Amino acid sequence: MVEALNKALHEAMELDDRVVLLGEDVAKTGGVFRVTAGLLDKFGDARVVDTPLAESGIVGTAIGMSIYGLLPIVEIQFDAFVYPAFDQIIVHAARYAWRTNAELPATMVIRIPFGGGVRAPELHSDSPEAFFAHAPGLKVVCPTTPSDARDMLLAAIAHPDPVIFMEPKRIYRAGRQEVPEDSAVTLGSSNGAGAELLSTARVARAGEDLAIITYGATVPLCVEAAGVLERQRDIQARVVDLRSIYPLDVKAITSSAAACGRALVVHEAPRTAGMGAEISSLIHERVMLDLEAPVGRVTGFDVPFPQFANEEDYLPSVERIVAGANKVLDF
Amino acid sequence: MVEALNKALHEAMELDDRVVLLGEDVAKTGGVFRVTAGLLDKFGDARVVDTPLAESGIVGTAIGMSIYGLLPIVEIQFDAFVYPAFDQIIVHAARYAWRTNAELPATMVIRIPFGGGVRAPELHSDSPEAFFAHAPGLKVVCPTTPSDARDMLLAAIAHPDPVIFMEPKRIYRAGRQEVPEDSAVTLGSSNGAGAELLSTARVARAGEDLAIITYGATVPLCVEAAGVLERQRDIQARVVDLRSIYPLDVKAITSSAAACGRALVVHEAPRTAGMGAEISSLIHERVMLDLEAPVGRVTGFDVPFPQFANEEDYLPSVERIVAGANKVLDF
Amino acid sequence: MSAAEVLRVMGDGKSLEDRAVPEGLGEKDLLELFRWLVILRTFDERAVALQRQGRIGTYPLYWGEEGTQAGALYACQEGDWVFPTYRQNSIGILRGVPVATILGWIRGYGGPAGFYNPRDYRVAPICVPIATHLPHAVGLAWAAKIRNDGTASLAWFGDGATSEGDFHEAMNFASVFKVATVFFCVNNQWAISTPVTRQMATSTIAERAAAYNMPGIRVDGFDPIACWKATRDALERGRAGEGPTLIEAYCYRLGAHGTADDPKLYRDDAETERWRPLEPVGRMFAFLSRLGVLDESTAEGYQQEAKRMVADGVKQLESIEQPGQDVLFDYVYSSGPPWTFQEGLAELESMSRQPEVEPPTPSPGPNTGDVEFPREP
Amino acid sequence: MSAAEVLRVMGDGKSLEDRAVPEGLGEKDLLELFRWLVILRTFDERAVALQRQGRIGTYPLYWGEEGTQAGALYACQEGDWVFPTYRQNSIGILRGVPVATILGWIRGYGGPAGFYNPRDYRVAPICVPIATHLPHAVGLAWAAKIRNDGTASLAWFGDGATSEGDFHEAMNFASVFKVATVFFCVNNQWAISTPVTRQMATSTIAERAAAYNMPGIRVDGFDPIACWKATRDALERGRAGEGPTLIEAYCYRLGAHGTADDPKLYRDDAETERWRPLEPVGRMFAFLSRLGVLDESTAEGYQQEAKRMVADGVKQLESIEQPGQDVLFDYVYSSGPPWTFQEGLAELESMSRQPEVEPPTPSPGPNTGDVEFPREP
Ligand SMILES: Cc1ncc(C[n+]2csc(CCOP(=O)(O)OP(=O)(O)O)c2C)c(N)n1
Ligand SMILES: Cc1ncc(C[n+]2csc(CCOP(=O)(O)OP(=O)(O)O)c2C)c(N)n1
Ligand SMILES: [Mg+2]
Ligand SMILES: [Mg+2]
Repeated sequence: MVEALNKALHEAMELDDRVVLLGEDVAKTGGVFRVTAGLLDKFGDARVVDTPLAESGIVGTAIGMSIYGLLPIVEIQFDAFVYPAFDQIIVHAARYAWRTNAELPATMVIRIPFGGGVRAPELHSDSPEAFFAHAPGLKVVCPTTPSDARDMLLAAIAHPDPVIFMEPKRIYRAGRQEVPEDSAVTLGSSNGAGAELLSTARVARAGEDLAIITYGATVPLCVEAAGVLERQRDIQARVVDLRSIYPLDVKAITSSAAACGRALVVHEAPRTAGMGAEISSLIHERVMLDLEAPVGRVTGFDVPFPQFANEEDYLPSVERIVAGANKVLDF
Repeated sequence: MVEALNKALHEAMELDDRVVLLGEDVAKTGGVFRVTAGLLDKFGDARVVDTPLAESGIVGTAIGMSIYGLLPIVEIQFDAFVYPAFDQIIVHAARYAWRTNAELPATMVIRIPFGGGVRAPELHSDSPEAFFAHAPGLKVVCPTTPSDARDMLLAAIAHPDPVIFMEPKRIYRAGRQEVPEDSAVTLGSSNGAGAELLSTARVARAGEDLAIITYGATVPLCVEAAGVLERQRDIQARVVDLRSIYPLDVKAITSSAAACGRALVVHEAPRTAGMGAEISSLIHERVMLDLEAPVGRVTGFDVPFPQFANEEDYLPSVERIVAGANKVLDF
Repeated sequence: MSAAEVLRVMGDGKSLEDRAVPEGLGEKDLLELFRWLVILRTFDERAVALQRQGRIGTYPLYWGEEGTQAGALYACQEGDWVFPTYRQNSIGILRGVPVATILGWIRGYGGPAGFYNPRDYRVAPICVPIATHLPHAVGLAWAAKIRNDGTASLAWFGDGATSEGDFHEAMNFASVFKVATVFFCVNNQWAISTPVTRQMATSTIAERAAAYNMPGIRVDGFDPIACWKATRDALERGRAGEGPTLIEAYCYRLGAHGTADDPKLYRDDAETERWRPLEPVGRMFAFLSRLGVLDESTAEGYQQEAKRMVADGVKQLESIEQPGQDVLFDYVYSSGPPWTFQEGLAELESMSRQPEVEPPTPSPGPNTGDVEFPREP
Repeated sequence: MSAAEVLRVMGDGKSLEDRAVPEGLGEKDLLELFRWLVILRTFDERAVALQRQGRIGTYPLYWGEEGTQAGALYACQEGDWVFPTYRQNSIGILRGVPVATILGWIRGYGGPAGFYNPRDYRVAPICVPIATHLPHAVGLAWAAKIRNDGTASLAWFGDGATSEGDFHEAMNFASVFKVATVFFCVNNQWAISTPVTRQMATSTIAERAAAYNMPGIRVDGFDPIACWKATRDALERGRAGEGPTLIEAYCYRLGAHGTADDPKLYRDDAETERWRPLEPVGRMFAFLSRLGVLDESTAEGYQQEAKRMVADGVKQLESIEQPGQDVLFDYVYSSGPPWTFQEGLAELESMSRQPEVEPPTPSPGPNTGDVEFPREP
């Protein structure tokens, strides 16, 4: 996925000289995850900028650049370090269109490598996506495959509204082979070819017995769990990779749940007021009569992400997903 | 309610000289809502402090005071101005116990007047409670009656863990008559008489046909809506005033929903990933078979709180609550 | 000039002597600048009256601070962007924003009845949360620098705002990237009830520029010409690639924090009265009269014109209908509404519409800062 | 002393000459301070080795910065609180925190295997997010001032940390309320790959103290005695009620940012090598030898003792079991677990437990900053 993201950035910066990159250690080293590698050399230090260490300042100045008419892409180094910028994101990036009769949205992409599973120190493994989904005015998306990563990043850059671009860092290095070919995404237009990627879910595995709804690093785990369910009890689970966290693809979610009659939501973030709650509510509200069982949730716990020796205890595992699925199936 | 809160602060500061008050304009003027009136004169400017205008600094220094052993109470002037302090709250206040083997929790109360309905300028009407409910390590509570306001504030001050104390500013001036008598709340002990107030719901109106679950300024509206339902269609709605937003009183919620067979959740905050989603999920997960209809939600919309001329369009009204109830009843 | 020294051009006709009008400000400019002052003053006084009549909401008056606004703006080129706070709420009218739109905003209207397109006027939306607009001003000038087009930015903010982290981060970014931003601090010595002496340990705000290797200039905030001069110099510096400047316009908040605030609770009227004679409108009139540039009847003409302008705006405001329910949803995204909005609007449209509640008639009394709080009966 | 001048006591035996040992630091103190340096150095080198062996996680080494840590801590009274970052990860062992607990933390252990009770040692938890601990240090000293008990606080932070808003807010609160906090900035000239010259427009960090009317002192960060002296003076000032002090310990980050970082990507090894001879341990040994205070065998003795201490800690660490699943829930609240925890734990206990995955063997290669990133095969 890292290569795909890097490729998308190269393409976007080539295509449109309004695109600029800001962040901590993004230029000289190409970012702590190397997503921005090579861009400084190619596009120069006016457009690829190592900023001072100040997240609110980074997002805040990016908003100013956006007002001017540039297309800033911000990298937040790690998930929990987005919190100092929370105010600028919630209060300004999210509300600039609203304050300007939609004439001057704070067009920008905020890239956030997120989630656990990489044995990182404290505060390098948070999953803050629900905070952004609850803050009106943002688009929140999360790719899972390298192909989606590239296309969605290009679509996000082309999107007029601010996009929180969640990157599941645990699968950064997965699936290198799939680096996608060029597509027809055009920058500077909301009708770019990739726009629908920013609001529609994808079926990661077909099935008619149970809908497993998830996003990010848990998608491959859910696919694996689906394999276990098939082997163990001949259940065909459909895995829905949401891609868009806000807005949710309510049609894909409810139709999958209704078609299967049973649904399970999986994510890493803490359970209470997480995306699982929203998805579960949407399903019950709309298709309860089609359900054979309440929607299940397999999520992180309502605790701080643990020190990494215990992160496997926190993270939804294939076993926990299978257990959650069995609970729904055996209701 | 203002008088009740003010009374509680007087009592707490009298009882325990570790209690200190920090905030913008809390001392000389007694706060923009007068909740801290009279405290400067009585307890002096070492304990009642007008701070510089810096929310992160206020919460951050309060954490330091708490480490020392004081009991700081912070006032955030208006809801949306808590966002600059979000990082300190999420990353430090919420995780200090976790980082110290629960030996040194960041004991403190953060008071936040919140919500709309007072015709205030932009960013003076937000409902940020779900952000805090999703951030592990905090208690989040919200009183609705003057009596609860006093008792819960005293209990919050006595509570060892950090408490986000949401004050529904729209009903600040309601119910003056009910100012409560002294109770036996003791500071500095987690077993104070009021502790259970911080985790249990209250039945604001009895009924067996529909459970309306809510908190804060919408509680009286739900009670009013229940009156309408009684008059219009002889329905007895039970109104559950949550008081505790985290943790939710799952027993009160699910038993009310199960007893009535129908439930509706009401809050002002935007819908997506709000508390309504969590409550709806909890009910479906646990007592779906007892339900005659999916749980309904009447909430704010997924938009920035509007400019105040249109705030009545945003806020759940009695009419919208009744309509939401009818939808659940007529399912 | 030491950090504590204050740049001043206009005397007060008594102990403070007049200085030479700085180069670049001809007679026409002086008159135009005065005309701007009059427009701002007229708007401000009318807005207070409208608030008292319950026709607009809580209003953050700026009586006395007209010079910090007009002086600084007059120094800008048309293409320069300015970033106002609630205290510079009507600065836009000097760049062509309709008076009715500003009044609409204060009346609590959203959508085009209360907001404008900032690009049309190079005036950012009025910023309510303290200091958060400062990084925007920096980002804008930084972008202009990347594009090498000579656009500068100017942001107003208060003494209280300097305590926020965003002030620091903005000042730091601006100085590291040497962008053409003017940080225009209106030190009116009060942040609601908190005096500037409790806000910081330095005796001036200007000296804080040292932390950013940035010039810090102190001017008399009641002197529009001094404000112009400092801003003009700062903009030139910025455009020459020499980076940002911090200007401290030292003055005094002569009015309440807003129409809901009662300063008697926290400060002495006598102190306010000592500062009042220095207010810019009367003082500039006297100064220009001493120079022989302005006479009573010209000033009167300006006033009539300003009154008409504001009166027309008020009339226009009254002709504007309260925005419909769709205003909640219409402008949140520029990329088209998500399905959640369609459902929300449908829910709303099935309700009987609540008529707009008029802003409550304010009663003097308990201090409620930003909000005209509905009183219990 | 000008802001750019650097306080230094120890020479380098070549061009930098020795100065007089400051008053208050007797021979016993000098030896003890040196002993502390040796302990820190020993821990640091052992930790790097443990990381290379995959026995602990990513480790933020501090090789060369021992003087900024030991010197400052030695100036504190036992009751003073110190606030470390990840870079001062093992400072606690000089106050009695078990070596195994520090190593446990770096191994990714939570609960008592990785955390301690700060009150027992007046050492705050190791702070990972940049600059966020600075207001805590201020609040602590402020509380002590309210209680009038003479406790001071000291916080370490890096050059990069000065860019964060929390740095500014903490400095401002400290100066407004005149609290006894020492802001000890270790200017090692790098924030991961970003040089201090891109972090700020001033040429020193010390001069930024002016914005808070606070003294800003520059010391040689490779000189533990200078660090001691500046800190001791600052603490005395603070205790005398004269407020906070900013100390800039000017040095250089001789090692990588952490064990996952490859500085070759962004800086020239030759520069690093120019600074290396100034590192504190060898330099203090030579200095004390020149003074006749320390000889080879005493130093050797310290080293043996430190090695034993660390080795014992490692042994203890190896005897500690990985925390059980309950560690996720056990310490989040001190008021008893909410029902959500009981349900979570029950869910977890019904699973077969995953054995701990060993930290991956690090491969030199792409720069991954804070994280030892699992490589694809
Ligand atoms: C982040 C934030 N915190 C608090 C407030 C509430 N508030 C509004 S104005 C004000 C005082 C501002 O003082 P100053 O910066 O000096 O500007 P002035 O009002 O004097 O123009 C405060 C605290 C706010 N608007 N934003
Ligand atoms: C709020 C926050 N943002 C980003 C990071 C990631 N990060 C860890 S260390 C570091 C550089 C810190 O540099 P400096 O303050 O100079 O301290 P040093 O590492 O040199 O000791 C960064 C950016 C973080 N830990 N916290
Ligand atoms: Mg002010
Ligand atoms: Mg550094």
